[in-house]
Amino acid sequence: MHQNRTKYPQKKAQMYQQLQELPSKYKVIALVRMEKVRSSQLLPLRKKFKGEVEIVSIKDKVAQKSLSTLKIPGIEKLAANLVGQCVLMFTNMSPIKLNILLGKNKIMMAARGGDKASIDVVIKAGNTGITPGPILTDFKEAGVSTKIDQGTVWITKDSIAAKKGDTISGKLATLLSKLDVKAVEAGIVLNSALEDKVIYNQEELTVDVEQYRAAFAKAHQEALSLSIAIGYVTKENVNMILAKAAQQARSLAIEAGFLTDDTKDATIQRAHGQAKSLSGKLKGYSPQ
Amino acid sequence: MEYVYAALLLHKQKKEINEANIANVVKASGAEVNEAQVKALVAALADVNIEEAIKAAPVAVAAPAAPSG
Amino acid sequence: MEYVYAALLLHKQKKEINEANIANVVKASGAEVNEAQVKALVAALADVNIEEAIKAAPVAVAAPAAPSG
Amino acid sequence: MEYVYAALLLHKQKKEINEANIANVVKASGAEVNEAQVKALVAALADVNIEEAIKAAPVAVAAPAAPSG
Amino acid sequence: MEYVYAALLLHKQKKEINEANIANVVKASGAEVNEAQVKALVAALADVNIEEAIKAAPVAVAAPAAPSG
Amino acid sequence: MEYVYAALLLHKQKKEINEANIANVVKASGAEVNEAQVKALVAALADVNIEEAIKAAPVAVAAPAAPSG
Amino acid sequence: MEYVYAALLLHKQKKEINEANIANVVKASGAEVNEAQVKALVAALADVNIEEAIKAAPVAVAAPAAPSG
Repeated sequence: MHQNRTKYPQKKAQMYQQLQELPSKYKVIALVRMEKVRSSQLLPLRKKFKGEVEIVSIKDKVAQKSLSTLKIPGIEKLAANLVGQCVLMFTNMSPIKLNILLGKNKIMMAARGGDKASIDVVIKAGNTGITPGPILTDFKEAGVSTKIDQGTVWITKDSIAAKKGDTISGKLATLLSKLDVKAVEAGIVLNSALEDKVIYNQEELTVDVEQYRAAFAKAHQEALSLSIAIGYVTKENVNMILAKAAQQARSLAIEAGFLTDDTKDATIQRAHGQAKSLSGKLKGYSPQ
Repeated sequence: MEYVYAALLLHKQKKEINEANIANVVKASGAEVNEAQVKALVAALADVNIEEAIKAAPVAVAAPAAPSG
Repeated sequence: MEYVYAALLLHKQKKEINEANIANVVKASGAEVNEAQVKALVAALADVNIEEAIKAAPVAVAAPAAPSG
Repeated sequence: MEYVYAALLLHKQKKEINEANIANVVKASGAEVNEAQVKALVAALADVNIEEAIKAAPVAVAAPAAPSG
Repeated sequence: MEYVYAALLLHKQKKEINEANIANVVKASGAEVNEAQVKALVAALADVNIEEAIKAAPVAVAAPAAPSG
Repeated sequence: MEYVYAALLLHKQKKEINEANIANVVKASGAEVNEAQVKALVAALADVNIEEAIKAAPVAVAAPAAPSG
Repeated sequence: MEYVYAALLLHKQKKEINEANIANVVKASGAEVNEAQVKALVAALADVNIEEAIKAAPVAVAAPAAPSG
C-alpha cells in the first residue's frame, strides 16, 4: 500500500536515532497518548523537568520501528500501546512519581468547542480592545453586558460566561480565545510505562495522593493516641499526657466531691448543675 | 432548689427519697419545711431517673482556646 | 458529693456552713457522718464565694468537629 | 490535688486505695501527710467508680469567680 | 497502609524515605514486602509533605464521654 | 501513666522531679519500678513547663474513628 | 515517637510486639536503638488493647482559656 520511500525524511531519521539511544540512558520509558494532549502543553513541562525527564513527541510508526530493534525486555508491550501521535518520556524517577508530578503541573488552556470548563469562567470588566461588530451578539449570548466607548467594546462588569463543568460551545470558545480567557485545565496522564521489565498500565500508575496524606495523618494520630493511652512519654506527647493526667485528677476529685484548690469551684458548679439538670426534668415542680 | 439538694443528698446516700426524709434533711439545715414543696418534689421525682439526670448535667469545659502554636 | 449537696442546701437557706450544720444535715439523711470529710469540706469552702461559683454558667460541650479528611 | 494524684497512682497499679497506701505514697514524695485530707479523700472515693470518673468530660482549671491569690 | 508507619519511622529518624529503606523496615518487621505498595507510597511523597500531613489532625472539643452505665 | 502521676505529685509538692524521686514514689505505691520508663519521663519533662501543661484546657483531637465504647 | 511507629507497624502486620522485634524494626531504619526506650514502650504496652487505644481521641493541649472576669 505504502509507496516505498527512497529517502527517510531527515526529521524522522533523527527521531529514529534518538529512540535508539534514549532507552539505554534512562530506567523508565513512559508513554502519553497525544489525542488528549496539545503540543503547547509540552513546552512548560520540558522546562520544568529539564535534566530529569526527556520528552520526545513522535509518530507511532517511527517509534514502533525504532523501539522494536532494541533488546529491552518488555519494550514490545509498550510499543503496542503506541497509537497516532505520541509523547515518550524518559526518566530515572519512578513512573508513578512522574505521573503525580505531571498531575501537579496542570496548566490552563484555551477551551475548544465541546470542552468542559474546569473553573467558573470569568470575563473581567474592562476594555477588550475589540472593535464593535457581530461579536456584540456573541457577548450578548454569553450573558456579558457591554458598552461601546471610543471605538472599542468594553465589558461593564465581571461576568461568569460558563460555570465549572459546563460544556463550552464553539462560539463561546471562539469568544474566550479572542479575550484570551483560558477555561480548561489540562494535565498530562501517563498511559503506560516500562520500568525494569515491568509494564505499568494507566490504573497502576495512578496513586490517590490524598489517600496517602490522610493515611499519614491517621497513622500519626494512632501513634499519638496509643502513646497517650499507655502513658509512654515522648517529646511530642509529654504536654498532652500531663494535661490528661491532670485532667483525670480533676475529674476524679469533682466526681468524688473531694474539694481541692484547683477544683473547688468546678465541684460546686457540678453539684449545682446536677440539681439544675434534675429539676429541669421534673414535671409540675419548680424549685424556688 | 434546697429541696432538690436534699433529694440529691438522699440519692447519693442511697436513702429513699420520700416526704419524711426530705423534710428531715431540710429541717436539719435549720429551715422551715414547706410541706407542699416537698410533696410536689417527691411526686415529680417518681418519673425521673435521677442517676441519668445528674450525669446529663453540663460540665464546665474550657472554651476551646486558639491553639498556641 | 453528698457533703457538697449539704453545703449547697445550707447556703441556699442562708445558714452558716460550719461543721456542726453540715454534720446535722448529713445525719438527718440517715447516713453516718465522716468527720474528716466534713472538716475538709468546711476548710476548703472557707475562701469560696458559693454564690459566684454556682452562677458561673458551665459552658456547653461542643460536639467534635467532623474530621476533615 | 496531691492526694488525688496518689490515689490515681494506686489505682493505676491496681493497689488498694486506703489511708495507709495514700499516706505512704505522699510521704515518699518527701511531703508531710495531712491525715485529715487522706481520710476525707478515701471516704469520698469509697463509692466512686474511678475508671468512669476519670473518663468524664474535661474540666477547665480557669475559675473566673475565685481569685486564687 | 502499614507501610505508612515505616515511612513515619524513617521520617522521624531523618532517614531518606526511598523504596529500599521502606522495604528494609517492613522486612525487619517480619512481613513480606509488596514492591508495588512501596513504590506507590514513595511516589506519593512527591506530593505529600509528611510534616504537614501529620500536623493536619483536626482539633475538636472533647465530647463528654458517654456514660457507659 | 503511673509515672506521670508520680511526677505530678512531686510537682504539686514542689519537689524536684528526678529519677530517684519518681522511683521512690512509685515504689511506695507497692509497684515495681521500670527504670527505663522513669528515665524516659524525666528526659521528656526536662523542657516542659508543667504548670502550664496541666492548666492547659485539654482539647480532644477528633478521633480517627468513632470510639466504640 | 519512632518506637511507637515501630510498634504499630508490628501490630498492623500482626507480629508480636516485643523488645527484639521493635529493636529490629528501628535498626532496619538505620537508626541506633535505645534499649531503655524499647523496654519502656514494651512495658507500657503490656495489658493494653492496642486496637482500642489507637481509636481513643488523644487529648491535645490548647492554651488555657482566658479568664472571663
